[in-house]
Amino acid sequence: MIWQLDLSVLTLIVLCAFATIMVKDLLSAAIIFGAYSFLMCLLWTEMGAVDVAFTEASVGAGVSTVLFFAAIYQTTRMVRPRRSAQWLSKAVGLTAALLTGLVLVIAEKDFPDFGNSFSPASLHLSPYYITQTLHDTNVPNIVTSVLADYRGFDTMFETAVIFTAGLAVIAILRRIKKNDRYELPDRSVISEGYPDTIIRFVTRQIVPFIQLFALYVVAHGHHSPGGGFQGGVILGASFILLAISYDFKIVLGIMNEKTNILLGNIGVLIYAGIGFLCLLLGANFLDYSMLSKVLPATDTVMARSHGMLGIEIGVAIAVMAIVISIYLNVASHGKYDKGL
Amino acid sequence: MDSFFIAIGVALCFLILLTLHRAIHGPTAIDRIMGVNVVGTKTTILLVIIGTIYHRVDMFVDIALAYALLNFIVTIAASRYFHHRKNLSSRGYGFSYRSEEDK
Amino acid sequence: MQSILADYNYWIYILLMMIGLYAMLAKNNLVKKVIGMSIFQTAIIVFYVSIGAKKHASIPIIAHGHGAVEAAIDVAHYANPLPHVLMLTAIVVSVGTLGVALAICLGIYRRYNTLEEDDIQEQLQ
Amino acid sequence: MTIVVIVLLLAGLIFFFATTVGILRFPDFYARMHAAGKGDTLSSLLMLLPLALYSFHEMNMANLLVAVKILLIGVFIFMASPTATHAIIDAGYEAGIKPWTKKPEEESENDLAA
Repeated sequence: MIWQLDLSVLTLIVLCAFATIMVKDLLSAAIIFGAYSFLMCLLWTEMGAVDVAFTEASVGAGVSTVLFFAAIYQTTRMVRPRRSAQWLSKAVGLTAALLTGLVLVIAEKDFPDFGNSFSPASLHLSPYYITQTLHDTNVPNIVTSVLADYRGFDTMFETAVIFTAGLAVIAILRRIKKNDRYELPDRSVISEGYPDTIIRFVTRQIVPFIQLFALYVVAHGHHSPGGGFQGGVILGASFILLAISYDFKIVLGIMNEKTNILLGNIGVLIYAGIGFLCLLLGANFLDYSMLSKVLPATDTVMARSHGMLGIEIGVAIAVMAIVISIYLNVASHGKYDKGL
Repeated sequence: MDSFFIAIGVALCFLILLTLHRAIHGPTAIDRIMGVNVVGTKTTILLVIIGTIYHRVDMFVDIALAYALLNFIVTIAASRYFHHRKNLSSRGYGFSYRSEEDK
Repeated sequence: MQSILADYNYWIYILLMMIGLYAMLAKNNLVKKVIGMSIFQTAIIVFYVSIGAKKHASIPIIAHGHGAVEAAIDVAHYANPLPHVLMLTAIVVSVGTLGVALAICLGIYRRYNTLEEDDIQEQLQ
Repeated sequence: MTIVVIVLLLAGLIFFFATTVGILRFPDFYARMHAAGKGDTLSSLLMLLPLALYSFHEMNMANLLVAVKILLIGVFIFMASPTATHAIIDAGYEAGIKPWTKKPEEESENDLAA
């Protein structure tokens, strides 16, 4: 942690949060929320949580703010105060917020100091992870090894949660007309979309770099911040950029509904399949050390590293498919005809 | 040298504060988009500076690279909104422009 | 100064939580409520990551120069990785919850043609 | 080399400051965008260059890679930032913002008539 930056960034964050809530226009609120997410990423980096910062960077810049824009585009920008009893709702909200704050301030007295190396949270489990990760798994990034190996079961269900969220969005929004179900767009015709050559050209140049970078992030997650979640979100964001600046239909041509659901399934299946493979080889579920029997020229330590890589790839595929699917549904109001 | 980098970082934070004034108070939504775009660029620089302070730039540079690549998705998406809905500031409630725009 | 520094992160997380809770309860617009929910989520993430921070600690990636792998690893030299792991997945899951929440907002708008809470209640009665 | 790093960083900071002053003080949206688009791109390059130089203080392959990556950030900012500026100005034009003129409108019309 760097306390000078800590103080300044936190102050900026509170400013942004206040402004987001107080501004009288939904589009402006979403824009300021984008700045809020930038500052959040700075805060994580400054506290040393690089993987969290990477996730926030890819999610905040690539997906969540754009989702807000898409939703506002499909609905309305207006905000209207309550017609009746406005003071009542304000009073209820303020009382609840103040009570929560009071309880938390009282509880805050017992917290360990910020930056204390001997706080109870840092004493029990994490020293083992920090000292043993190189010995056990040969992966220097402790966050990746804990995410994919020590707590792999947890992460599997997180992936399942994201998959369920994608299914829920489709179930809520999707409207299928009879005639558009099998009508695939003609890829050579680019009709609608951003009618601007400059933006299209730059997008065409930059999207391959984004996708290449995303693959690098997935593959290099063992040695630097990154991993399946971040890489998947960046891959999804590249398709979102294509949908915004080129054409909605062109993304539908590459990643249509069927492909999306299939890829989401495949991602979760890769994860669970590696787990079951370990089970078949006689180890516990998701205990990758037994994979050395199948993988050529690996000992039990390197097998764990390779198993993690497989899992990260599964997570990346699932997250990419679900992010694209959520965006396509929200941006087109479930009709898949035209979007933001 | 480290304290110099920290000073640069704090100065950039101060400049972000000034830019946020435009992002928060900006008369129109487009001024806000501009403010957020500038905050994004400063964030990219600050990430590299924080990496330099930690002496582990090789670990932080990926995050900054991600921002450099993804930062303009937000801007493009926000300005794309104005191609479809050409009103600059939200007018009074009850003005329905869905019917006129959709068809 | 020392006491401010020791508690500043916790104060901010309490403040952010209050802002988010107020927005979720008092705002009339559904998208504003969703934004409040996101702020509430980030407040919790601030809390977790602050607990894992250590003074004079580096990032939780072991520096492995050539030949330095076998050197003893000092626990106090690396930040606590466990909260980072939990919060990393929380952020990605928050995209999922955000998508579902916005989808529900869009569904409500499709049916009632408004995003304001009192209008919806009026039409429900 | 340290002096070069310090000088370039300070120069970048000054340009950032100028950008911010421009964003805050210019009278209308297009003028502000002018300051934001150009100043931001130049000053980010001015700050990334010394940071790359500083990370390359020890000559080896890993440091070279980091320096190249930092310069790559500069390249992408050079591609993305002007495009973003263009998109915002386009949006402002589409939304119908009138450019600011120094004189009040009726006066300039009189000028044209005369």
